[in-house]
Amino acid sequence: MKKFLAFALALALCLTSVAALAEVELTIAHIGPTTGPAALYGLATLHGAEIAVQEINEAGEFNITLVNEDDEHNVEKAVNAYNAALDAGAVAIIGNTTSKPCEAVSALAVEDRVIMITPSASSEAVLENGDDGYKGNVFQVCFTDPNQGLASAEYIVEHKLGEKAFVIYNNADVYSIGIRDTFNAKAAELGLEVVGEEVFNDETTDFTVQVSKAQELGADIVFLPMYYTPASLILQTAAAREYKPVFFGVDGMDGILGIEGFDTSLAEGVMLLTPFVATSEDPAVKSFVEKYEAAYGETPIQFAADAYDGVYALVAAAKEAGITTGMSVEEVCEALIPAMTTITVDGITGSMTWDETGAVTKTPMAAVIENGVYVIDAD
Amino acid sequence: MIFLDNLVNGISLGSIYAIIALGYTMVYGIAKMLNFAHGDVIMMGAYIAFCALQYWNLPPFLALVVAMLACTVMGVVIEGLAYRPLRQAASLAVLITAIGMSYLLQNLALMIWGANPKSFPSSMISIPTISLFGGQLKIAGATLVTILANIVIMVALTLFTSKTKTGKAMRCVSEDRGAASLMGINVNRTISITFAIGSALAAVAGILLCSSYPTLQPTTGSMPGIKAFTAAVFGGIGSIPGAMLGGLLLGVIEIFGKAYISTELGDAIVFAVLIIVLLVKPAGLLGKTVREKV
Amino acid sequence: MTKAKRKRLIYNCITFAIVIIAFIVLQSMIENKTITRALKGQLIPICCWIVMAVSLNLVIGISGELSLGHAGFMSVGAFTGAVVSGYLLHGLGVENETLRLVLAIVGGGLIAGLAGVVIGIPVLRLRGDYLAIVTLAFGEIIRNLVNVTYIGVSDGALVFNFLRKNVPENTRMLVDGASGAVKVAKISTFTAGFVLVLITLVVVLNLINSRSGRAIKAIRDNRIAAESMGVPVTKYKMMAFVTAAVLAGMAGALYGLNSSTVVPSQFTFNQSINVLVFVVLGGLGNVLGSVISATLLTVLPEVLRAFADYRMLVYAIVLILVMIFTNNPTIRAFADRIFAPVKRLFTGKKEAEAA
Amino acid sequence: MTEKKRHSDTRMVPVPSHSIVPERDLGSQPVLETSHLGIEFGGLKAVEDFNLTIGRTEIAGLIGPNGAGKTTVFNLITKVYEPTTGTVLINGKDTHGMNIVQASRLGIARTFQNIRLFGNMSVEDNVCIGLHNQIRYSMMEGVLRLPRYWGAERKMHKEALELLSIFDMQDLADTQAGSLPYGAQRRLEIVRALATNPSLLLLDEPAAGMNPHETEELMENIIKIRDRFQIAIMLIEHDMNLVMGICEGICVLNYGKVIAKGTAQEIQNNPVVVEAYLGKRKEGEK
Repeated sequence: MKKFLAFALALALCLTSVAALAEVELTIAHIGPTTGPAALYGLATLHGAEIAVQEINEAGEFNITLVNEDDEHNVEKAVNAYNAALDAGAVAIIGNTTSKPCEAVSALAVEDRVIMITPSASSEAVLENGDDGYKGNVFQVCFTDPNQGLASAEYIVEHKLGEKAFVIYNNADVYSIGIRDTFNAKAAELGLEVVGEEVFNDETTDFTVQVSKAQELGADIVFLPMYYTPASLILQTAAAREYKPVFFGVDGMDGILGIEGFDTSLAEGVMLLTPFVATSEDPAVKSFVEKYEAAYGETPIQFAADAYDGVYALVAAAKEAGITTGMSVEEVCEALIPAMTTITVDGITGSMTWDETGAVTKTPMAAVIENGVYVIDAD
Repeated sequence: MIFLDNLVNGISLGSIYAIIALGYTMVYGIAKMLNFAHGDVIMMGAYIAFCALQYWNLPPFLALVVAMLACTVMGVVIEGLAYRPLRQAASLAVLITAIGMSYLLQNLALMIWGANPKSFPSSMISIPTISLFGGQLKIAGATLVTILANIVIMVALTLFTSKTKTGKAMRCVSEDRGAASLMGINVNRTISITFAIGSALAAVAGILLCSSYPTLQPTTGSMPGIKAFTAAVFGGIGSIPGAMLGGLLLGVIEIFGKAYISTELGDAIVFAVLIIVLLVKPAGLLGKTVREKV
Repeated sequence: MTKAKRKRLIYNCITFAIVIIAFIVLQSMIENKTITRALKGQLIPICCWIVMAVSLNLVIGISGELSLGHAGFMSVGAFTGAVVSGYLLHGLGVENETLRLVLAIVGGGLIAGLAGVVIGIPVLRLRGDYLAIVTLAFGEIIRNLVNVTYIGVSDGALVFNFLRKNVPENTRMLVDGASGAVKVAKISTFTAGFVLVLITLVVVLNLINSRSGRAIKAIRDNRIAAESMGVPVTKYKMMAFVTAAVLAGMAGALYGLNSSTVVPSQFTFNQSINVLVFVVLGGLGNVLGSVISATLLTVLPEVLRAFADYRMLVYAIVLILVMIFTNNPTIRAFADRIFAPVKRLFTGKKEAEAA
Repeated sequence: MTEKKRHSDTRMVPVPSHSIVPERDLGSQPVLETSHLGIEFGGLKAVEDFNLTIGRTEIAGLIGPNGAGKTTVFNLITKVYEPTTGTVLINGKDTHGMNIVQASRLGIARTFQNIRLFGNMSVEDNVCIGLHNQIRYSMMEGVLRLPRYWGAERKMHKEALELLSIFDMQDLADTQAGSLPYGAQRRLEIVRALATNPSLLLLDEPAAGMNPHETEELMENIIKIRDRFQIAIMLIEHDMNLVMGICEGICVLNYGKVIAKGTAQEIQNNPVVVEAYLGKRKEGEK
């Protein structure tokens, strides 16, 4: 086995050096909702990927053509988008941005042998292959939902942020449900009392019932496993009701400070676990944020960062596997699968490695919002 | 106390539904069409107010005026371009056109303002939260303004339709369009005025909606639009007091359903109550049952 | 045979011929591998949308009732289909995919039909816009209920609950609340879709041109007159409504089993409206029109992928313009004048042939 | 058309002084008996104390000024409205609590003042709807095109053409009903009603909008229909030539009340009727 690995490595190095002479031409597709109600996430991942592609192309060695296919956050359209992407000659896919479309597309990709690196589809079903283990050709840049739930519960207990927790989650969103499930389980294990929970759905704008329940039960920590749009509404509702517990969010909460018109003072003291902070002093992050702001006129959210890292991971694996111009989709996929599990990528969302299941290992950072900016909690 | 709290929230939500429902009901009463795009006019109104506050730094009152003016123009233009050519057409054709208009407005908003949600500035309504019963009951400023605005609009509309010449003309057209036109009432103009008023109200509704629930997206108007439409039917479509009653009841039922039964089934409860009411009173709570002439 | 009957026969033959020829061409393209992936991937959804449009046309065009909740029945069918197929596989160990697909489609149709009966009894007492709003409400209620429905297989038995926490630990979930049907085995085939379209066409066309269809149309044209002739209104309205629900349920099952995941939010009010647009643009009561418009309007957005950002905008404008152009008397008269020479060309030719 | 079933109930009809039933029908069960029939719309008595008996083969007329409540009487008999007071017996059966469909099954059929055809359907299909209560097959037999479908449809086609031939309309069978000329639409309504095989046919202003020649033809046809099918016909009409020419009994309604009943001659000479139509004569006028 060792011998084989060494051989493969030598071969890869050999191929890489050949490739260095002539640029490797690659067509990759981004699939995500660039229109429709989830467009903001799809556009973020698209823009993040575009910046990465631009940088890589400028650096030479690779010449990547990025194709974008819109899935409208709809399962049927996602399958269409995937087929259109392959028709357009894509050999690898950055996507899908959201979980459900990604589940549908990855079920096809595993049969067609197409490598997928999803920036932000975090449900476990994305990686699982029916009931028989894992797909193996699908890799996540973001954490899986259970990891976030675990980490959040651990962090809260460890730092004694509160004693009575209340959970508000979106019961129409696998992302939200997944985190909530493991959070509750871990909280019970660690002895953190969850005094109650309430749900909402994608169309909910009125959170008075949910917030007043939490207030009534005297919860001192409110866990919000959700994206930042509903979270902003919850913060505003709580402020209007003069309810001030610790609000603890997850990576989806990132971006809350970027909402145009949002009174950032409402988010004061909100904590969240996130692998990416746009205000970080890290030079790589800084450069990414600058480029992003220059190109699209807005501060990147974590989705964009995940997609940016996703493209870099793909390229790193491609280098590792020695991908050349003109390889078929299946060849690229079979070559990249082993490569993905051997590489380590130091991206703007942390240092990442992948296992055979496709799940990522990276360290989340806890950030707290102070004076309208994220501050990394030192420990 | 939690009961009172829910009641206040319900009335607040219901007041917003009521104002939106007024727009639906007036247009239905006079033009006999379901203006599905009404919810999206609300969204446009909110976006314009947002721009006025955030980009042009206008004071809240001027922002309101600008939004109302813009929506009025928009309503009249939509009516003139898309609905007037279909005055004689089957109601289904008009309904589909209205749906097309709804898509159009949403996508226009997406192009102009992008998909990222905006947070509606709280500076629009800068009345602080009031505490009652020693802080046990807290009423947000936006809630108070919403309820007050609802009452003012209601009274003003009732006076308008019963006292003014234009208002009376509107009632005539809603009773019998043919007869009204024979009596020398300009039907097209009356319908335009109805759209103008309905759209101006939509701007107010949009601002109130986004003051209470400050997320602003191209789809912001859809769900409240459908709920308010339900409220209008609930109260008896075509009836102004019916819209008011339907809206308030719907808001209260929604909040109580969520608070005491299940947040998951909140919407299902609202719609189930609607169905039960329509089965008992097929023309809605305050609607007139029209006997079919044989 | 009378002229009207001959005309009807020709119309029906053309409808079936178009569908069958399209199937043969596409099938041979699949075998020759000359078909693009994008088109191939859309074949089954197109079949589903055709069935949806034709069945909704039965309610709107033939029965004359505006229903805004048709996607609700599709949803019921999709989740029932996923449960039937999943239970057969995980509970009873049935490996045969065709058998599972057929049973799932039948099951989807049955349960959707049942929902149609339950909904139809109260709804069909109402008229016009009220009926529209209540069907809309039912569509939303169905979606809300599916959001809290948990169905799974535990030790070979079917588990059903409205609360996730009451579902036993070792359950293989089939429908997981708002997460929808999860890890569905994809067993839908284009041939099944084609057969379903044929069944739908046979059922709807034969129904329209039979005693029951005549009664349904009579009620649409004039309810009071039909009642005075002794036509029981509720019975025939129910017949149209429930038949449409069954067909929508079958389409839903096929649709659901075509993807590894199905979520309740796929079957919203907007989806009902989409199908309504197919029906209206295809022509009320025109079955062939529904087939064509459902196909074109499903394919069109995919063809327009290049204009992704403006796609919906263009769609909206086209929708409005089409409605105005086809329904405004002045514009129509103008168009007729313009096309009169063309028309004369055709009619003149026909007359010449007849002579 | 099958021969009319004779009702086994052949009890003698008591002959009230105001009966307009012709003598030949006195021995058999009347098709229609109303007693004290009345309806209020929000306090307004649209019809009050309406008593009428119609014999098996009678042609009866219901006349009166506009707004007298004539159509309302038809609507009460056919159960479009539920009466506030009184009863309606059709072929001896009380229609209390019945709906339009149930009443129609007792053997009444009608036409409408403002024509109510199935406008988007062919003339033949309009007639077939009337035949539906006699020629049946289930939805499944229709969808699967089983033998009964073909047999029943063939029979319906034949009978429909035969009925249309009464008014010489068999050539119009394929025409869309809504595109027929006005007079033809009125005639089609009669054929359609006749197709239900009624024992009482109610015609609401059958001659409205017809020219004198057409009216003449209509009169002949009404008598022809009665003779051929042996049914009772009750009609509302403003054309006095028609009413006086063919009606054996006439009932005059004004302000919802019956003001006179009798033969054509009796009605013509009744001062109350003349007053209702022409207003009170002033002194000195002839």
